[in-house]
Amino acid sequence: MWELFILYSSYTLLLLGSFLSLTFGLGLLRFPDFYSRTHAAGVADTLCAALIIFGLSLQSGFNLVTIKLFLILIFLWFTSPTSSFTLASTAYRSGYGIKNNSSKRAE
Amino acid sequence: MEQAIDIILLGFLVVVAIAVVKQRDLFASVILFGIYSLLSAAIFVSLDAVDVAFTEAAVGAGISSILILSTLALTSRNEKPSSHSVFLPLMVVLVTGATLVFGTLDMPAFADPEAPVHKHVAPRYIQDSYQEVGMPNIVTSVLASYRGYDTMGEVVVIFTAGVAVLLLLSSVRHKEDELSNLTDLKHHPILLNVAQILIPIILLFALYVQFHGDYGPGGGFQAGVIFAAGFILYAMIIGIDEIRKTFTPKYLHWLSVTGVVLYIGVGIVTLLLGGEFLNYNVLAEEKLTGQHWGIFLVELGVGITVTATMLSLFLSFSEVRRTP
Amino acid sequence: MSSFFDLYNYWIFIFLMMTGFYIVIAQGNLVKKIIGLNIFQTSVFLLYISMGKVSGGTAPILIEADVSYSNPLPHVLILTAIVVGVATTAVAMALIVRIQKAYGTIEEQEIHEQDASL
Amino acid sequence: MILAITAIALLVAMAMTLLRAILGPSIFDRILAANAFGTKIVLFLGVYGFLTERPDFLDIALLYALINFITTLAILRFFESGVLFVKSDEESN
Repeated sequence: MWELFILYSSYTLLLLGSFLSLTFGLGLLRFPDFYSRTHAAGVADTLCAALIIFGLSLQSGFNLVTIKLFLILIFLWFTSPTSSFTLASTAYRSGYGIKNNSSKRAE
Repeated sequence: MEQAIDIILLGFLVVVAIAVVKQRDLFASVILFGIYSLLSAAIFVSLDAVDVAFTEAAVGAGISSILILSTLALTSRNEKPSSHSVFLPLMVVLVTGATLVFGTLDMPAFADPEAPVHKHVAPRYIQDSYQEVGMPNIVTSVLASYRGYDTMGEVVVIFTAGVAVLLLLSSVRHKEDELSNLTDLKHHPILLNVAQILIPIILLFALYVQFHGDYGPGGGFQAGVIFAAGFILYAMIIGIDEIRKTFTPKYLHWLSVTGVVLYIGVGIVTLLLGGEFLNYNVLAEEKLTGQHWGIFLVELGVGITVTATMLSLFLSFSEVRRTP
Repeated sequence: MSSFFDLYNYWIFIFLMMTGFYIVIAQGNLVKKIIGLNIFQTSVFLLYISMGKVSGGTAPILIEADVSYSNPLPHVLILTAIVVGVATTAVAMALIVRIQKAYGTIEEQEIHEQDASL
Repeated sequence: MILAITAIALLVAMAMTLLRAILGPSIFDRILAANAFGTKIVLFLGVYGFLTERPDFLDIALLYALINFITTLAILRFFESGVLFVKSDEESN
């Protein structure tokens, strides 16, 4: 019973993660300007990674693999938002898209 | 399923390659090339080559893009439209490609277990390496023990390439106050804090890769590149001057020589102990202990040389000043 | 049509190799040429690795279970080739920096023009 | 089955990210896409390990999670120190 519960919660987490990763891709592709794309990447990316990695670690049981998975998650949480933030900050400082950001379209 | 994933990843690779051809902005080309390297690492994993994927990951994410970027900073960002006619190269490429495709028609099918490559040498490595070398990772045993000569040659090539870059770039070095036209990123407080947490972890991970290579993917080549990547991160964020003070050119030269000498020295010691060159069995009473010692020392030599060479490559590129 | 799934990966690698080759011979910028050379090189790596693949096999790191392993030999050759590849790329880049210092450009066409006007 | 769905969803997200990296239009969009692509590859390698039942090869994913942002920072450093100027959108097409 308990094992079945773990398995199904793992599946739920993985499916939620997949959904979020699709949302993320769509946001990155369809948002009109650079800063809103940063938003899509920064927000969806961390939660998507967390959901998928929690889902995987429920499947593996507790061993070295789980520890590695959590390390991956922690490092992703460090690096991914940092680089989106630095990117947005550098773009802003260098004056990219500030004056006429509403008129810019992706395609 | 695995085949489908393989095809999709290969399709991505093709798309990126075409995009690189069409891209005129060289910075964008470098970014696309980074994605290309990421993708090829994923394909290496799907083709079971985890060690190769590890190397490609370390090299692609840590070193190669940075070297190209440093060159771009010294030259120009935009590619001028070529005045070559497109027709002739296209014809050459098409004819060569068609010849090669014709050549593949006689190749054994992809992943065929009966293919001739799998009938010779490889079965012995797979069946006997655990008894003869005592390591679960066959790639490490072949790399450091069975084909130790090859690897020694590769280490010498890397060392030579490092020397060649130094020779080419040292004569264009400028006065002390003119150095490094790139600032560090110290003024980003978030970046600085994250880097201070991550850099020790990267170095620790490099040590793990270096010494865990017997049991999982890893070894001296990968560890050396990761080590260098850690120091490069330090140089980029906290300041290149500290790295220059710690790793003076003289010290780096000594380090890279030490690695090569360590490798060859192990071979000479085995000769003196009565075995063949790089036959580690004679290094200890027990055959397998000798193998472990030999591979440990040889991989350490590889790691030291690769770290020192990669770091000196990075430093010599960042010492050149852009021409006005 | 079954032969497509037997050989498709070789054809993709040939395509990639030719893409790299095209960049090397058709485009004039030296840095771009090196990127093309790297694409060419990666396609050779992929060719070797895919020849080592055994269907139903797994990565050549021994485990308890009774499984077949992929061929480890190409992995060893390519692993070292990747690191050597980046070292030689660095030599090429150093040469490009020297060319920039000497000629003030890294476009093949302009270098030839300067050579011709000497 | 669910793992396969996750892998495919990640591949689709990777395709979208790739498209953004190729389309641009500005260099910042490309950097953003390349960085997001790295994250997706990390997750994909994790899922793929479970799919092929050898999840002990997470070291590669771990490595990417650690050093994937080095290239991003390397590019940004050029903008920060003014070696590069930002091109306007019309030029980069």
